[in-house]
Amino acid sequence: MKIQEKFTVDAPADSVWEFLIDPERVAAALPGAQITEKLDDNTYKGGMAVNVGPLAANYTGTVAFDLDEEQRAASVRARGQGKAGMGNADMTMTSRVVELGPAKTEVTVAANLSVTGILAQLGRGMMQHVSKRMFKQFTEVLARELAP
Amino acid sequence: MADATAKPRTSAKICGMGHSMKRKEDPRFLQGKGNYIDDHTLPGMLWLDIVRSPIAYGKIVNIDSSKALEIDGVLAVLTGKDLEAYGLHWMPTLMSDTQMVLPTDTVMYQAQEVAGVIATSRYAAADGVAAVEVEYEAMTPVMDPFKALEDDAPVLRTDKEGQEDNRIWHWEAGDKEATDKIFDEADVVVREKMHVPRIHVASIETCGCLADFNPVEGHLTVYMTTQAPHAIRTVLALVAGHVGLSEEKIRVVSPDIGGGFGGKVPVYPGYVIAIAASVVLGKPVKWIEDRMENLQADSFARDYHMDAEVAADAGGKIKALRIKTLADHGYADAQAAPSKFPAGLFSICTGSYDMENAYAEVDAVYTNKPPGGVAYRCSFRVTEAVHCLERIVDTLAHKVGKDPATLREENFIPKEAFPYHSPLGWEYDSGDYQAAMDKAKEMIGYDDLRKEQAEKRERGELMGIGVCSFTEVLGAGPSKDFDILGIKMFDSAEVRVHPTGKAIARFGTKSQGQGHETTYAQIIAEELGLPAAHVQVEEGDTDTAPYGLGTYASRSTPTAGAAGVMAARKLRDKARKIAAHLLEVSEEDLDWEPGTFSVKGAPDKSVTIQDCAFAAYTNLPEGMEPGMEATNYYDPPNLTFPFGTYICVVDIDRGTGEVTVRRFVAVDDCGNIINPMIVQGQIHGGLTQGLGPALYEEMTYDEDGNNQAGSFMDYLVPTAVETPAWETGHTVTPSPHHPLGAKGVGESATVGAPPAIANAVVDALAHLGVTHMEIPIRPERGWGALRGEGGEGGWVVSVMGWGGVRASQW
Amino acid sequence: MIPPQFDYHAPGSLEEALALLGSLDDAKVMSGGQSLLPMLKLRLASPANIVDIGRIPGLDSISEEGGFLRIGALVTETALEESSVVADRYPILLDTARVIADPLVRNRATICGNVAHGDPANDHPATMIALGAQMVATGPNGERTIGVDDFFQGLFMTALEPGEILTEIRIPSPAGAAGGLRSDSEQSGGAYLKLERKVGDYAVAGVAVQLTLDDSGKVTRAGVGLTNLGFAPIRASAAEAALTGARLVERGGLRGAFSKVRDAITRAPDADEVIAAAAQAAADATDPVADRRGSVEYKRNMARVLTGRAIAKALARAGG
Amino acid sequence: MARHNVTVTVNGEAHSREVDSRLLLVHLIRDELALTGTHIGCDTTHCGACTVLVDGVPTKSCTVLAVQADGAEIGTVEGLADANGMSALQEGFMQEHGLQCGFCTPGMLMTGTALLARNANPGEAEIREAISGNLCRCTGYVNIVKAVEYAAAKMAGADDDAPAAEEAN
Repeated sequence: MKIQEKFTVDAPADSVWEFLIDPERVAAALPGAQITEKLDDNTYKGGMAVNVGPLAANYTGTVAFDLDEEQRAASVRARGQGKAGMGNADMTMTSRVVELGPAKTEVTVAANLSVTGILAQLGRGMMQHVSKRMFKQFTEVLARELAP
Repeated sequence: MADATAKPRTSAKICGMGHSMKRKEDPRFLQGKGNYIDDHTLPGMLWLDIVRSPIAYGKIVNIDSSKALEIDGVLAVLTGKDLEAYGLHWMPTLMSDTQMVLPTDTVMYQAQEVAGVIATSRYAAADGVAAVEVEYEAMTPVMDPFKALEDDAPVLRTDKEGQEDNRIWHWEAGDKEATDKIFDEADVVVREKMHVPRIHVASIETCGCLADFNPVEGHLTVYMTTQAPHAIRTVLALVAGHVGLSEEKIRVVSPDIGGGFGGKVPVYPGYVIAIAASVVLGKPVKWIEDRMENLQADSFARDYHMDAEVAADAGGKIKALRIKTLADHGYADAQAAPSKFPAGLFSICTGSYDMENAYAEVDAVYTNKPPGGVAYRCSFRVTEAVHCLERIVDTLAHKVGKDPATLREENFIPKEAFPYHSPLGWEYDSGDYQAAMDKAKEMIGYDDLRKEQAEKRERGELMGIGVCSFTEVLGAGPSKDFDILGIKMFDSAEVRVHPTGKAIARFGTKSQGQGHETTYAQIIAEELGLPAAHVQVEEGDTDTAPYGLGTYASRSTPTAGAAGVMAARKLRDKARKIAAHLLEVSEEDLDWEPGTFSVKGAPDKSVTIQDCAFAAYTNLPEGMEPGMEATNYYDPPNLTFPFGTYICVVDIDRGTGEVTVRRFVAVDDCGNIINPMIVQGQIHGGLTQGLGPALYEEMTYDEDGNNQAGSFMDYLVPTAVETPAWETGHTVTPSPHHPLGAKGVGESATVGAPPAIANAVVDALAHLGVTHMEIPIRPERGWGALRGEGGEGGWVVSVMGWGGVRASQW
Repeated sequence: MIPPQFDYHAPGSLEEALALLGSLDDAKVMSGGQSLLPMLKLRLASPANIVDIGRIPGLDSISEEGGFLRIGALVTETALEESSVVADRYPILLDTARVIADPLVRNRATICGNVAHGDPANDHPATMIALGAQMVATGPNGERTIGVDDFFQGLFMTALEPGEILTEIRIPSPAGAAGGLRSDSEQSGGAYLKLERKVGDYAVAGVAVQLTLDDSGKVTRAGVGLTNLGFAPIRASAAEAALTGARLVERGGLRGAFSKVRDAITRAPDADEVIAAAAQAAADATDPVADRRGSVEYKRNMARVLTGRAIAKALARAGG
Repeated sequence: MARHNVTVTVNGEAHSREVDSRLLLVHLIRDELALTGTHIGCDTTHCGACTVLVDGVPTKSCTVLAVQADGAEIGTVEGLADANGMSALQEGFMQEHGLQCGFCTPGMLMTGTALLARNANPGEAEIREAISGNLCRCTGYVNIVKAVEYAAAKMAGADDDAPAAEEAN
């Protein structure tokens, strides 16, 4: 499943970039996500709880960052394993930060999400809705946090 | 020899061939007294439930059973490593490929068995499954069979020595050079690419077993949902012989089966895990699949990607056929096909038409899908062959501007040409294709429908008429060609008449709803003149039934049915000797009317078959072996070739693309008919299982290997509302080589219905430039075709190719 | 498929139920259980407690009073189908109930459960949107009424608080008294249309339309709700706006006697254009995802096709 | 995990069991009461093989908890025949060949029995709609429809017979 989004934030490019490469802040902006342990400079252990009504899916796994400071491009690979045979989730997300003005920044995100298991079997449509929604929430938090 | 159109030879009391005898098995099924696998329990019985892979391809990093084992009632968790210790972690498929029972390091498809949890109840076992933690390192699965053949595709079966790519085998039939030459010189060539999609038998009962190993005697009894108990026992002995389970210590019992359709022929890992668990724990272990396991892990059917071409003259006379096929077998070639026929009987693809030459080839590949594929209500790839031919013949008719029925009639093999030798090597036993076509056209009112269609088209309404004139090949088969794992595909019957004139007949086949208890009794009644009500039929217990290869591919009547006839005839011959003895005449002086020997010219001097049976135990002629029992192992001299013409009328909703089957007439010719009621029922069921893949059913996967039709939410089995009121008729062209002139019927309708329906939909849209629709024809596909209607500039949207919608110039 | 462990509670009164919801951790309300139990069996949900409201007396009534059709929490789809007041005056509800799952499921499934589940694939939400229904939630602090537009908040998400139970749905009675919901001055009619892959399936697309016309044939109120075409059940506001105020049928001074001269009533000259515009507006309001039920493009188009047909059917029922 | 005392009357006979909260009604019937005529086919309320009557209402027993049925009258396929033999509907299935493998048959019979109880003379479309929650893979439904029609006709005939018999007196 591919997700492509582009949005602008009323904040300087530097602060947007700092936000995007800070695992703790990114996790805080994603409902259900948490970082539990730092493995090395670029790799963290974490968890993701997705709750949709009565439906609950919990993933634990690792997040690895690969940063290109010069291009302001961050590549994140998150791999999680679901509890109780729920299957796996594997996301590669590349975000790019482009300065549009002193307090105007464009962020483009291309994500490739691969989910396996029962959720992907029964709820492919639902997953698309949920990931779109989560992405929207993330950008809202980002905009709010960085708002002048 | 009875003829269904003629009066039955036997009285209603005897109820031999041609009587619509009510089924002997019905009272127990109607009163909740059937005995299906999940109805079995044994003292101390444990439950197996299976941990399955959520991913399609990847390495197993770790299996942690500790939390599962803490659950009250969970006794053990079996993994591939545990089975490896016994050398039981791999098993052969019926097609001489190999597959894992449980993996030791790699999973190859979603829902693959990963570990078995043994517990004291269904509920505890399910909790145990949820508590086993398996860590995987996922790899990118190969889901597209075409990509599986590309150079950069990973080699999936690294376990197989010498396997350097994902090819399994290449098969071909016919004279390629001669066929190509005809194509080069032909007036007209038409071509369609088509996919007969991956589907599932979806019998309402899932699979399961109850394995009961007696550690004291070293004896194993397995009650299991199998269509082929004897073959399964042999396979089990081959798999587990080295741990002491030799064939005489294994008893396989196939109880009442809630639908098989080919899906209950293979050995699934669950059976083997249950057996292993019973052996390890020394207790009976039951395993019953749930529906999602059944749909996601058990053998699929079909999945043939075909590129078909027909060469013809300008008038539409077919000259040659050429088909190139890619077969997606998933992780392993687990077909249940005869050994020498890796592509099954696909070479029946020249069908009902007389042509000069043909060439067909099939390449089989591995992908990360469950292994298969089974002959789902189909005599080994006949469905694929018939769909391909019957669809492209319509394309030809369209191209040369002929009515599809007319084009078929002009190409039929004439009835005087039988026995007919097809270009791909079959000897068709008998046929009268025009008779079936005439009857179907008359029943449905073909000419009036064409007028109605023309009027509706004027008004912009979409109505289509689809024709299919198929020829099947059944009854595998003659031992010179047909075997499974080396075992010849004969079948068997054993008939014993008791002193009081009642009989038991045992067969090597296994009914799954076909009504063998009734039809076999009628066969014995026909031959011996005993009332069918007095003939008890038994199948499915390897300790009592004679060895046979089982029930699938419509082979029961052609093989075991024939064996029953031959065994009964042996008894009749013996009875004649006894009758001569009792009546004190010579055998030549006796007349036989079903049930009675009488003295020629003195009909009041007679004895009944029951008298003879009593005498066989009480008053024998000198030197005669006592008893009234005979066995026959029947090796058919040829296959049988049933045929028929189906005509279907559909209406299409212009706005949504929804297809409604308004009428469907099926005229079948399956030779002489044993029980017309049962034959009609078989056709109704087969038609519905043809309707499913034509309009609704398909097993698909996303790019990550997730099954997208893994429950009845998405695997769309037709209900009574979608299913039309089938109309059936028949013609009778007896098989010259079957002792009853019967041909077998269980599968014709599954084979013939999909192209009839697809042809009707294409016919409804043909004026818009549509030449082909992939099945299942979901509303969106029809709508996609409609969308381009009226498009200016010569472009219309056609639904073609392998599943896709593409714009094509018309 | 075996549900995970949970504790089952069967309160005998609403008070008891609310007290249980207040005191138990991770409790889920169950009425017919036809959505919840399959989720449990698939182990997609695993609440620690289930509070079965099925034994609470007084919640199974369906009645028309106080200007509302009032549907209690335990009214089953079958009861709705068998209700004469529904058949006579709310045919859109009958349309909806009849296409939900299958008759056996409908014997246990409840309308309130269908709505409270918050699944945009469920059929009643769109109809409730078209009808402008009100949801009565009962919680520890008593009853509150939530308008349908505030009720559905997303996939499986509603305005119900964890301690609340959807105890009643109130549907405003259409103007007028009898049959085709007409009065001297107004008449109304509605329809629900659903495209499904086969009987019992969730909708590829579903459209509910409820129209009220004045005696000049002008639409005074239009409700258009959409099923399974987005993250939540959708109100197609632009479609409603396109219909509202439009004169769709010619009346010709037939006040008070519509039923007798129905044949004389004709579609207004530009009605087809208005309907087409409304149908397109409904399609534009959708936000579907591609899945086995169809592509985004197909689903949008089906929203359009079904909206057009539902409007026509609603008009016919309104006596137009 | 809570356990509950459940009493159900099945085919006229009362049974009490202590069950877990999560025990499904179909497992109470099959595993605890050993009435195995009721089957399990799909687990997701699609196939109807598990259909029983709960207080006369046809219900998919795989999607009802046993505790929910506490106090209910339950009818299963085992209760359809009586001392006079099979019911008109069971007879209809036999006469019209409305079953093949027999696995869906108990569910079909229970749905059909309930249909005939509320509609003595259903038309073909009504029958097809009524059984649309019961999947059959063998018969193609044609003969199931005929079986219900057979039963309806027979039951109507039986009613007709009754006054005729009185007249004869």
